[in-house]
Amino acid sequence: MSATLQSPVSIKKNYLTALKEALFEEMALNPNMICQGEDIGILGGAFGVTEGLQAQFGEKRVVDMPISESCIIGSAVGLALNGKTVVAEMQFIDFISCGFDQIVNMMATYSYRTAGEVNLPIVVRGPAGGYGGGGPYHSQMNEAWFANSPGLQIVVPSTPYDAKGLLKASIRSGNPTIFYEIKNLYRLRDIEEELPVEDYIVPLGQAAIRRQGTDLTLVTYGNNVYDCLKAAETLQEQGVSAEVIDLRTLVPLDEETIFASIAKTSRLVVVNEAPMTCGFAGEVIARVCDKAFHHLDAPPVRVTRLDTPVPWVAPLEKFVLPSVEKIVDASLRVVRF
Amino acid sequence: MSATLQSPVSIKKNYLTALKEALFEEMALNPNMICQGEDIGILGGAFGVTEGLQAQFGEKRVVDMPISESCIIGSAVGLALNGKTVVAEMQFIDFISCGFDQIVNMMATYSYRTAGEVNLPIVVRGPAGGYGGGGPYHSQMNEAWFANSPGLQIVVPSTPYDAKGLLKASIRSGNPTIFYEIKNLYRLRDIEEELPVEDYIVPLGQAAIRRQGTDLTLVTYGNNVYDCLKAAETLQEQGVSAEVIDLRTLVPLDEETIFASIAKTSRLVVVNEAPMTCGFAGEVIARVCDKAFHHLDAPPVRVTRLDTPVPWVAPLEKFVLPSVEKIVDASLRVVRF
Amino acid sequence: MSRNSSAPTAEKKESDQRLAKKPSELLTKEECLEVFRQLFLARYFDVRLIKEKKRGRLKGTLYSSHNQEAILVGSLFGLRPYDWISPIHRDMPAFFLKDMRSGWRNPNRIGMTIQEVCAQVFGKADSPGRARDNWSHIGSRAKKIIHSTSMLAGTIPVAAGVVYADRLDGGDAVALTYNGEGSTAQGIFHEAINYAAVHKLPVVTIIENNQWAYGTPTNKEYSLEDFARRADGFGIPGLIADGQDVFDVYDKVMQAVEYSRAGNGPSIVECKTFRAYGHGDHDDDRAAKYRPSEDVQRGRERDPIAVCRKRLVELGYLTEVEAGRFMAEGKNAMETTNEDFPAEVVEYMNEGIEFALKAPFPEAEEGGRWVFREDL
Amino acid sequence: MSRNSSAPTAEKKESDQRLAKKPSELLTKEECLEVFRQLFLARYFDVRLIKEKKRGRLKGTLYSSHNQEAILVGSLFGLRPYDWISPIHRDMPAFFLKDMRSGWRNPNRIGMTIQEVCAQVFGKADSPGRARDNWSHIGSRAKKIIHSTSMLAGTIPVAAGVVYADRLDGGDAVALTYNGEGSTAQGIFHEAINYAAVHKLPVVTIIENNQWAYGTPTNKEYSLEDFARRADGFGIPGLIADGQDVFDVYDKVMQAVEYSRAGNGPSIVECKTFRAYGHGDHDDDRAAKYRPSEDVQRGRERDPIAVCRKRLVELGYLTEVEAGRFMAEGKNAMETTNEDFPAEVVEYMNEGIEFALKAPFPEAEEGGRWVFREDL
Ligand SMILES: Cc1ncc(C[n+]2csc(CCOP(=O)(O)OP(=O)(O)O)c2C)c(N)n1
Ligand SMILES: Cc1ncc(C[n+]2csc(CCOP(=O)(O)OP(=O)(O)O)c2C)c(N)n1
Ligand SMILES: [Mg+2]
Ligand SMILES: [Mg+2]
Repeated sequence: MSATLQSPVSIKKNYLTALKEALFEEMALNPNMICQGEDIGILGGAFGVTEGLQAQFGEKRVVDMPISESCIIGSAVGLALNGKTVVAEMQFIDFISCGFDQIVNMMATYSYRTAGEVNLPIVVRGPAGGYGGGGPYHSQMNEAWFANSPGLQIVVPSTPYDAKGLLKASIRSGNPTIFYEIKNLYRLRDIEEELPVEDYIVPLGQAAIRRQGTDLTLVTYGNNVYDCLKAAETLQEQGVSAEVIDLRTLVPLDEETIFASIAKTSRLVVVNEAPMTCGFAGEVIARVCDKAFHHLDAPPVRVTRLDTPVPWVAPLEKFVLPSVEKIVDASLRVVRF
Repeated sequence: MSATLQSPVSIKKNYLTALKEALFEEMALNPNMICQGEDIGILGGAFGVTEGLQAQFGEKRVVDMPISESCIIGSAVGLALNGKTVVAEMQFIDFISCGFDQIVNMMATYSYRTAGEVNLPIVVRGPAGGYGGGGPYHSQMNEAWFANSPGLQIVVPSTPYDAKGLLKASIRSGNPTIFYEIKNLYRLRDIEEELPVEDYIVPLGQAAIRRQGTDLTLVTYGNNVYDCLKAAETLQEQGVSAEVIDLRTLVPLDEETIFASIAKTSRLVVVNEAPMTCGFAGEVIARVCDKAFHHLDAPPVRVTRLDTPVPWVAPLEKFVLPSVEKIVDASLRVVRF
Repeated sequence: MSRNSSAPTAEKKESDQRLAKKPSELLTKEECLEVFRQLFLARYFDVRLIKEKKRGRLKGTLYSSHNQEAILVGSLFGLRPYDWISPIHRDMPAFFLKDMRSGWRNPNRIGMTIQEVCAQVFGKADSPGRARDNWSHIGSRAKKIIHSTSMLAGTIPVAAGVVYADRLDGGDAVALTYNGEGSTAQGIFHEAINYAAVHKLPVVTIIENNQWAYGTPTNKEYSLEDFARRADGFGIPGLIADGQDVFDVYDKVMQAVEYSRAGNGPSIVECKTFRAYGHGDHDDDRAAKYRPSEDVQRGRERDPIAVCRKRLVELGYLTEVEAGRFMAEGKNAMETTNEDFPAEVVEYMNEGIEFALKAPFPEAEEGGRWVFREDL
Repeated sequence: MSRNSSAPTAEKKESDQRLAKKPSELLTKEECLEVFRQLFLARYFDVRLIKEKKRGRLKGTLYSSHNQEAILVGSLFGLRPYDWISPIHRDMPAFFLKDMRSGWRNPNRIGMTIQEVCAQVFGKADSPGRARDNWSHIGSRAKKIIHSTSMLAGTIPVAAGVVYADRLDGGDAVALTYNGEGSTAQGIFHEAINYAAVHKLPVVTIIENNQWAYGTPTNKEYSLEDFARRADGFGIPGLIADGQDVFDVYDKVMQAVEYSRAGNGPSIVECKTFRAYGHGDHDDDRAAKYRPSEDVQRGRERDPIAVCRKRLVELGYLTEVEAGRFMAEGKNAMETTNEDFPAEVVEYMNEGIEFALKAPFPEAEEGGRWVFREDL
C-alpha cells in the first residue's frame, strides 16, 4: 500500500474486505439489520467475511445459527416480515440446496403472493465457484436454479468495488437476493483496488464493459471474467478484438449493454462455469436471438462447465470447467464462421 | 370402448391407467422393485395412480411414507444402493423442492462420485403442470432445476402410450429419473388410446413428430403439445405449415430430430410452461444456435410462462401461461420475419 | 400412554405453579357464551361453504375443519390482538376468529373480516392476497397472520423469525402455528423448533392430531401415540389437550402462551381430535372406504359444540331451554338448516358471502405484477 | 443432568435385561490388545497425514479425529463384516478400521485397505472414488460403506434405506451412521430417524459430541446438554458413552446394535468427547482464539490411548513395562515420533502412504465420465 498526502486513504482493498466493509457500514446505518448464519459470529465466518461483526453489533444482531439452512432462510423471512433487513450466510453456496424450498417457495414468492403487501429485504450470500479443488460440494455455481425461480435477484460481483457496491445495493433493494461471492477472488492480490471513502452503491441491472472490442462479444460473470480478459489478450495477438462484458447481475439483466455490443461486433460467446444445460449462458443466447438476432453474423455459442459435477482433483476439474484455451478456441470458431 | 372379434382388447385407456399398468407390470416383473411415497398405499395416491398396488404387492413393497420428501428420496437412494429399484412419488411434483438436496447432491451425483460403481435405478415421479387453477404450489413445471443438475434423466410424457412406455424405460434405465406426469392429461378423454397387449417401452432420448410441417418447427412437451397442435391448425388456415415436435425426454435430448426439422423449416418456436429465464425452451434455442444456426432464417423464439409463479384464479393463470393464441402470434412473427 | 398438561418436564412444573386456577375458570359468563357462539360460527362457515359449492356458486377444494373447531376457537380466544398466528388448510375459520374479542365487526380488529376471508374463498380481488393462491394461502402483515405456502410446517421457522424480531424490538408477542400431526414429520418442523428452543422464542406449535394425514394413519407417520412427545427431543413442554373440549384447549394453550410470554421459550400443544370428512371434499368418497366407519363414528361422537353446551349448562350459563335451541351438533353439513345456528352467526356469514359474490375478479394483467416490489 | 445407558426408556429396559454382563467384559485379552493397537493406528494415521502435509507431500484440508479415536475403534470393533457404516469428515480412520478383525491385510475384508484410503487422501486414481471428491467423500457398495456428500446428516436416510432393503431380503445387517453433534440440527436427521423409528429399522446414529461445530459451541446448536435426548422425541433409546473410553463406547454401541438386531428399531448413541485441534487444519490458529485454552486442556486431559492403557494394566493384559513402551498420548502430531507407536502400526501406515505416493493421478478425461451408467 502507498499512502500519499494527496490521497490519504489510497489503500488497495481486496474483494473480501470490500464485502466486510459493506456489512459493517450497512449494519451501522440500519439498526434493523440482522446477519445470521453458521459460524458467522464467534468465528467470524469460514472465510472471515463477518470477522468482528458480532463483537461490534452484538450477538442479537449477528447470530450464530444451528446447522439448519431451511431454518436460516425461513427465520430470515419471518424477521423481514416483521420489519427487519436480513443478510443470511450460506457457509458455502452449495449448501443452499438444504434450504431450497424456503428460498424458492416461501421467500421468492412472498411479494407475489401478497400482491406487494410484503417485500422481503433479504440477501442470501455465500462463497461460490470452482477452480479451487473444492469438489462437487464446495465449487458450485447454482444460479440457474434461482434464475428459473421467479422473485429472486441474482448478483455475482467480480471486483472489490462491485462486491461492496452490489452488496449494499442488494441489501437496500428490498427484494430477496441470492448473492454469489466468488471465493477465489476473496484474497486475490491482482484485483485489489482503492474503494471510495464515501458511501456508494453499484445499481443492480447494470453490466460492466471490462474491455472494449469490435470483432466479438464475450459475455460472462464471476471467475470467468478474468478468463475472458486473458482470452481477449490472446485473441488480440491473433488480430481479433474482443469486447468483454461482465453482467454483474443476472436478475435483473442488463440486456441493452449486451445488444449494443453485439450490434457492434455481430458475434457472441457466452462463458460461465455452471453446467451447460439450462444454465445462464443459454439464457443470454436465447434473449439475443429473440431481440438482436438480425445483428448476428455467426452462431452465438457457449463455453460452460460440462454437464457434470465439479470433480475434485486438478486435471479433472480443469477438464470440465471453462478455461482461457476453451474460450479462445470458441471465439476463433465464431470469428472464422 | 368397442370390442370386436378381431381385436379382443381394443380398449382405449387414459394416461393415468397407462401409468398404473406400467407400475403393476414392472412390480410383477421385478421382485426387487419398491414404490414409496405419501398416501400411495392405503389411499392409492392422491390421483389414484397407485390404486390397488399395495393390495397386490403388500405394504413392504408399497410403502406409505411420512410427510418427509428428503427422507423419501434419501431412503430410496439407500434402497437402490442395496440392490432395489425404486419408484418414489412426490404427491405433487411441486413438493420435490422439500427433497431437493437429496436429489441434486446425493442421488444425481452417485454414479459420478463412485466412478460408476453405483448406479441408482430410481424414478421420482409426480403430478405436474398448470392450466388447472392449482396455484403456485400445485402447478409447477420445475424441470429446469434438474436439467441444470447433472446426473438426472428428465422425462415428460404427453400420451398414454408414452406414459407407459417411458415410465417402464425410466424404471429399467438404471439412472435416476425425474418423471413429470401431466396431471391435466390423467383422465383426458380425447387422448385415450389402445395400448399394446405385449410388454413395450418407449426408448429415452427419442422425440416424436406429432405433426409434419414445412414452414415452421414448434418444439414442445407436456401440456403444450396440445396447444401447439391446435396452434398448428390455426396456422394452417393462414397457410402456414407447422411441424410439431414433442421432446418426450429432455435429458437425454434428441437433438437430431430437432435439427432435421429445422433443416427443413428454417424456423423455430419453442414452447413450454416453465418460467422463461433458464428454462428448457432457452436450452433448445442455444443448442440449435450452436449446431444448426446456418439453417435458421428467422429468430428462434420462446413462448413460455412469464417469469412469475403460477397464480390461482383463471384470468391470471391464463395471462402468465402459454396459450394457443400466444403460440400463433409468435409463430406468425417468426414466419413473417 | 397418554399425558396431560401435568406431565412432568422441568420447565412445565414452574409454569404449573404460576397457574393455580385454570385459565378457563377465570372466564366470565359472557366470555363463555362468546366462545359458544364462535364454535357455531366456525361450524357454520364450514357448513355454508359446502352448501355454496353444492349450489354451484363456489369452485375449488374445501378442507373442512368440522369437528375440529374447538381447537381454533379455544387456541385463539386467549391471544392478544398483537400475537401472531399461521393457520393452514384445516384452519380456515382462524383467519376471522383471530382477535374476534375486539368485536366481530370492529374495523380495527387485528384479524381478517368475514368479507376478506369469503372474498378469498371465492377467488375475488378483495381477497387479502388478491386471489393469487387459493384457500388458506393468505395472510396479512397488518393483521399479524403469516402467509403460508402449501409446504407443510414451512411457516414454523417464519413464526420463529417474526417473534425474534418482536423480542428485539422489546415486544412480547407470541406466535401460534397450526399444524396437522402428519406435517410434524417434515425436517423443517424440527429445525425451527430446535432454533426456537435455543433462543427461547415464544413459539407455540399447535398439533391438530385428527388421526389421519390424508390417507395415512398416525402409526405410519410417527412411532409414538402422542405427537406432543415430539417436544421431548428439545426438552420443551409438550402438552396434550382434548381437542373436542374448547375449554381444555383454551387452558393448555394459555398455559403454553403464558410460559412463552414469561420468556421460557417454545412449547407444543397436541390437540386430540378426529377429521370429520375426507382430507378435502374431493376425498370424501374414498375416505369412507379407507377409514373404518366405527372409527369415524367414535371420532365424531363428541361434537365440540355439544361438549361446550354441556359445560355451559353445568355452569348455569345456559338454561335447558336455551341449550336446546341450536342443534347443529352431530350433523353433516347438508343435514343442517340455518335454524340450527344462532341468527347472528348466519347473519355474519351472509355478509361475507354476499360481499364475496358481488366482488370483482382480479384483472388478468395482475398475473404479471408484484414479482418484485413496485413501491419504488 | 446427564444420563447413562441405564436411563429409563421402555425399550431400553428390555435390552438391559438382555445384557447381564457388559459386552466389553466378554472381550478376550487378545481382543483387548487389538483394540489398543487400533487406537494407535487411528492416532498414527492422523499424525502421519499431518506430517506428510508439513513435508509438502500432501495437499488439502485435514479433519483430525485426534482425541476421538475411541469412538471409531469402539463402535466398529463389535460390528459384523456385513454391517453398514457411513463415516463423515471426522471419521477418516473408520474406512480402514471397518471389519479389521478379519485381518488387517485380509484381502476379503469388508472394509477399505489402507492403500485405498491413502490413495484417496492423496487424490490418486486408486482411490475407491477415483478422487472425484475429496477426503471422506468415498464409500463402497462392496465394502458396505455409504458414500457421503458434504451435506451433514445426509446419509442417515440412505442408511435407513439400505437396511430396509436388507430386511426385505431377510438379512439382519445393522447400519451405523456417524454424525457430529452440530449436524443433528439438520431437518433430515429427524426425517430419517422418524422413518427408521416407524419401521423399526436397525439404524444406530452415533453422535460424536466434541463440544464444537466448527466455530459454534453446543449451547447455540441445541437447547439441551445431552444430544442423546434427541432420541426422546422418537421414543427410541438415547445412550450416552464416555467417548474417551473405548470400552464404554463398545458397550453402549453393542447394546444399541443388539437392540437393533433384535428388531427393536433405531437408537442414538452420544459419545462425549472433545475436538483436539481446529475444525480442520486450516482452522487451527483461529480455534486457538475462539476456544478457551482451559477448555481445550480439560477436553484433552483424558487421551483415549491413556484411558485404554490404564484399563489394560488393571486387567493385567499389559505389564507396567509393556504399558510404558508407546507414549503417543497427550502429544500433538508434531511432538510424536514413530517410536511412540507400535512398529506394526507404523509399518501398516507406511504401506498405505508409499502406495499412494506411487499411484497415478486419474486421467483428465475421467472428468467427463460416469454422469450416467456406462455399463450398458
Ligand atoms: C411438504 C409437503 N408434502 C406433501 C404435501 C401434500 N399434503 C397436503 S395435506 C397432506 C396431509 C396433511 O396431513 P396432516 O398434517 O395430518 O394435516 P390434516 O390434513 O390431517 O389436517 C399432504 C401429504 C404438502 N402440502 N406439503
Ligand atoms: C448442510 C451443511 N451445512 C453446512 C455445512 C458446513 N460444515 C461442515 S462441517 C460443519 C460443522 C460440523 O460440526 P459437527 O457436526 O459438530 O461435526 P464436527 O466437525 O464437530 O465433528 C459445518 C457447519 C455442511 N457440511 N453441511
Ligand atoms: Mg392429520
Ligand atoms: Mg462437533
